[in-house]
Amino acid sequence: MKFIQGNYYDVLIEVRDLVHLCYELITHPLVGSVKPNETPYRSIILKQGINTDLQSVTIIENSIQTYEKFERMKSTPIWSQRILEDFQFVDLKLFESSLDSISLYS
Amino acid sequence: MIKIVHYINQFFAGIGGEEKADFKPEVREGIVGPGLALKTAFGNEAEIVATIICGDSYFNENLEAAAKEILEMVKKYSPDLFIAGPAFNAGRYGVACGTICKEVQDKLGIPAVTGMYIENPGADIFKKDVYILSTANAATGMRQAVPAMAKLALKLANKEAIGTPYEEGYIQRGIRKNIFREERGSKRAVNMLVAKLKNESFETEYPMPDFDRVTPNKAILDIKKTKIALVTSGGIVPKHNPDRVESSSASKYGKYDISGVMDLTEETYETAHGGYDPVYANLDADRVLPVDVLRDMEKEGLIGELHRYFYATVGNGTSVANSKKYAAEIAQELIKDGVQAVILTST
Amino acid sequence: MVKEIERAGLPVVHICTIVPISLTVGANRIVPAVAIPYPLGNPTLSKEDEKKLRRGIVEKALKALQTEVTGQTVFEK
Amino acid sequence: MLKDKKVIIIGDRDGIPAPAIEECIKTAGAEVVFAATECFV
Amino acid sequence: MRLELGKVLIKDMQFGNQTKVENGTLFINKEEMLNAISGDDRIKGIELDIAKPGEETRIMPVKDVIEPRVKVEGPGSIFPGVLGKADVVGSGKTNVLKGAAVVTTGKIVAFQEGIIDMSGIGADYTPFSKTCNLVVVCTPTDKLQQHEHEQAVRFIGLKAANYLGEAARNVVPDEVKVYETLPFAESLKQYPNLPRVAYVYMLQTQGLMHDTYVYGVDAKKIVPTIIYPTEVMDGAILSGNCVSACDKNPTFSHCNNPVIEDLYERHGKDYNFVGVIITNENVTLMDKERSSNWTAKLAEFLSLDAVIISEEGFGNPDTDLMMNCKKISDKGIKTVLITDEYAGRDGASQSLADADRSADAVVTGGNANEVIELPAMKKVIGYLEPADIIAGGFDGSLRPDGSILAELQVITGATSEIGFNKMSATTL
Amino acid sequence: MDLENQKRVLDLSEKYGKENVVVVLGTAEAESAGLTAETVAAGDPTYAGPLAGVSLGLVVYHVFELKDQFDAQVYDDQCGMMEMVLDVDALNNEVSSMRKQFSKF
Repeated sequence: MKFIQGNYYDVLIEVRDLVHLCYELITHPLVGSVKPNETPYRSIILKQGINTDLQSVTIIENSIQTYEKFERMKSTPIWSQRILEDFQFVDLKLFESSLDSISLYS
Repeated sequence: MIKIVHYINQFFAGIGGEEKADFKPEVREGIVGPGLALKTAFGNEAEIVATIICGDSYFNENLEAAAKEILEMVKKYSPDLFIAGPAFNAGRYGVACGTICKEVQDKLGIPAVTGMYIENPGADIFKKDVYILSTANAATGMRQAVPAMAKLALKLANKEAIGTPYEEGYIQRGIRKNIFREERGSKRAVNMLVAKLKNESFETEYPMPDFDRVTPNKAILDIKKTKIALVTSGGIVPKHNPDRVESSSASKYGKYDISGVMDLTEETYETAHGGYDPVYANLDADRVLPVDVLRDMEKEGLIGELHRYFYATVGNGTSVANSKKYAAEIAQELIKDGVQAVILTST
Repeated sequence: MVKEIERAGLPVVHICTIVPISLTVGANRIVPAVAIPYPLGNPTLSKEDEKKLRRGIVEKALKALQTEVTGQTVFEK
Repeated sequence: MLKDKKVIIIGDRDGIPAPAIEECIKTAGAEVVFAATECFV
Repeated sequence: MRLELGKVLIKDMQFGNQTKVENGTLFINKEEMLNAISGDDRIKGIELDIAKPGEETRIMPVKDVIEPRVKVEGPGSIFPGVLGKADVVGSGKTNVLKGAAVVTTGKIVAFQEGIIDMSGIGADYTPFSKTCNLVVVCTPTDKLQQHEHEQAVRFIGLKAANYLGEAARNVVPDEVKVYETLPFAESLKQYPNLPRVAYVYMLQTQGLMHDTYVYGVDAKKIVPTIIYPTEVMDGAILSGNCVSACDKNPTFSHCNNPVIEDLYERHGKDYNFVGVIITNENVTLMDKERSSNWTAKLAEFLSLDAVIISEEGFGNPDTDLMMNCKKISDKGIKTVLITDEYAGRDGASQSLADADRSADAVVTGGNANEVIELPAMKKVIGYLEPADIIAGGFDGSLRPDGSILAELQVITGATSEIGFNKMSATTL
Repeated sequence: MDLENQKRVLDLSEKYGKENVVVVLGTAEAESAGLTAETVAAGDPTYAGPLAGVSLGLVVYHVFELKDQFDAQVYDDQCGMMEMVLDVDALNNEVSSMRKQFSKF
């Protein structure tokens, strides 16, 4: 479990670096329909592998591009505490849903 | 009446060909060269108040200064419309037309139009930003190009709605625009399905990004006599990055002499790539660009020769247009230097 | 990039980590590499072994250059 | 048609070059005032 | 499986003494209806309002839109596994209040989107400006957890549609349409020479506010499976997806899935429409791989010649869409995709987060990022303040005069990925 | 058409009078024959040269059109070979059509 002090983008970049060090994506970085220029929160699950996972690389690179596309249009606003909490909550719920899915086969 | 400033190169101004391509920007009151044809096409609706002439080499070699200078000239006339070219298949003229049109549009807020042959490198670079009328590949297409350009230009000046590339004749800009079609989406999908089943033609509404392919070149017959060059998109550069190749969104590439270099070491080379953890490449750049191994093989006579220069860009964030342009330039130089095969490494 | 060099008439071999990306960008002769931060190396190996590994990949690349291909071909590990 | 006219010849390196046309024109009683061979490629 | 769909055409909606249909008008007894749908102690109060086509009314933030239907004959009830038993539906007779809809609204989280304008330019983009809408506004009790809130509103909406649907039980429909799909073996015998096609129906299944239910089961817990098209018309698939307004499929759209309707149109003429494969859009890559493997396997199992694949949502489902497309194409089965685009406000960015060469026949519902200006409306049902923070809105979106400048994203159903609309996009 | 040559054509037609000047072409391709004919009769269609926007209206022929005017033996020696190779009809048509449209003399 690694907490990245920063925003959605910082998490994506950290994940990309991990992917390049042979970590494998378990969850899709763009999970959920909340757009990357809205929520400052993002949880992504990875697993250590032996070789670079090609699919993970493609997906994380595309995700970063998608993030950049949205951020170019309009950057993430400075939200009020109440909204931030809601974004946290949705991220948590999506994260829990990921954990649920993983526990199905591990 | 709509006031127009027209931009042309030294050739169309009747000043001369390649030998005069270093001609510096100059403004002339009224019409010069192809402006005559535009005048006929515009009739009484618009008037060319000034023509700016600039040599193609001058423009491309002094891109920023030339653009600035020309922008000032345009500003003086405060026109309603700016037209450049048409440039047909003249590459540097095309780049000049595209650059200056974009500048005029962005900085002065004046609508601009140019014309080019679809394979003109300027078309690829600027089609997103500027309306580029699709023309023939040579000046003999002037007669067809000018009326269409004039029509499109007038529409822009009058702020009329611009139709599709097919209707207006401009080069597809790659911009997605919402439209309403005759049938609802599900019906269109069923129609497409039936067409596909019957092997009839259909048109996808969203073409996938370019999957353009190139036919492979012939294999090397005698590798022992072959001059091989190294190219990398992994951003390997001499220590401290003398050319300032950018860590991402590369706007240039580096060309580095490795004659006498047997091994890339931590002290001498590093990576400028921003897309991956640079520690390993910085410790030993051979991990990205295998100079050490190729030198050994050169010594052992397993390859003919390692080319004395290697080329480096960073892959990530580089625009397709830029990377195409660099690669084309690099390839030309390599061929000129007698290189017969290339090893390209990417991270 | 690899495509433009090929288009200009030079046979080119692409050594890269992410084969699918290489396929997407249109390389014709593809040799898979080790990992992104070190496509032609492996820091966990000794210097000698690492160089041996690198030489192996380069040899495969040279072989690829000497092999006639008609379409995109991956020269597997 | 050509008699007593001043003729300008634009020959073509890949077609009929100017000197060849000039030879012909002379037999028609016209004066060649300029002859050039272009390369149209 | 054979379903007779009886359409009771509704042209007007009014509150009245008795809930009934008379001459194309749906009268609603407000008291009775409130009684029928309340009872959830998580909800403090429910208000009902009516919004009709052409009125200067804005509904926001919209959670779901549901069409009132009633099972007149045959097994099961509407919304099986949720309001009734999990009986297999899709046969017999079902009546529909065509032209009426229930719209639920609520501020479940602070950044909610979903706008339906009943007139003006915004009305052109949403299919739900053409229906008479009974709007249900629920006020939650204090400190109600968001997922509890979401669930409560979802159920109240279904109950409301169910209640109104009952009004059509004993009405002779204005129009009856029969849809029939035979068991697979019989269907092959019926049209031995026609190519076999199916519909691959992708459902958003990612977690809170991103879920879809099949017979009451959270669809992220299913593996891809085959269902009869008519099951969908009886409410077998329900939406719990209320994030992406423009390209989610509200329950209304599931029941009226236009791909199913249009595939039936040419069934038996140009092809044999053998059934629907439902699949999900999951959060983990392994799930994505598994589900796409299964859809491709089922497509092969049914010896299909071609499929239409529809997507739901944005971003990671692009990966599911491309995986499905590629794996099905690799089996030699032809594919047509329906998606929408996020090409940026200027339309110049890459539209999808994934791409594959095999995706050579794509229908698009348009660019969700295109900006639109929605005029002020006289009446707002729901809450106007979220305009600033809804997806696709931005600082200053909501102007002092009540008009809204926002991306098409905010409009419910604007870029439908099951092809509900005529909107599309083209390359300029 | 070559910019230098355009200039010469312009100068010579002023010197001798446009009505006295005839241009004879030896062009191999119909398209370039037409363009050259158009240049000297109607003005430079590429608008790059001195004849841009200048309609001289000169009379212009392709050399093949004038076959009858020449000594047969000389013509045969000089042009006979190319006459067999090139598309004479297309060339003659192209040039004569330009002449009919734009020549003023």
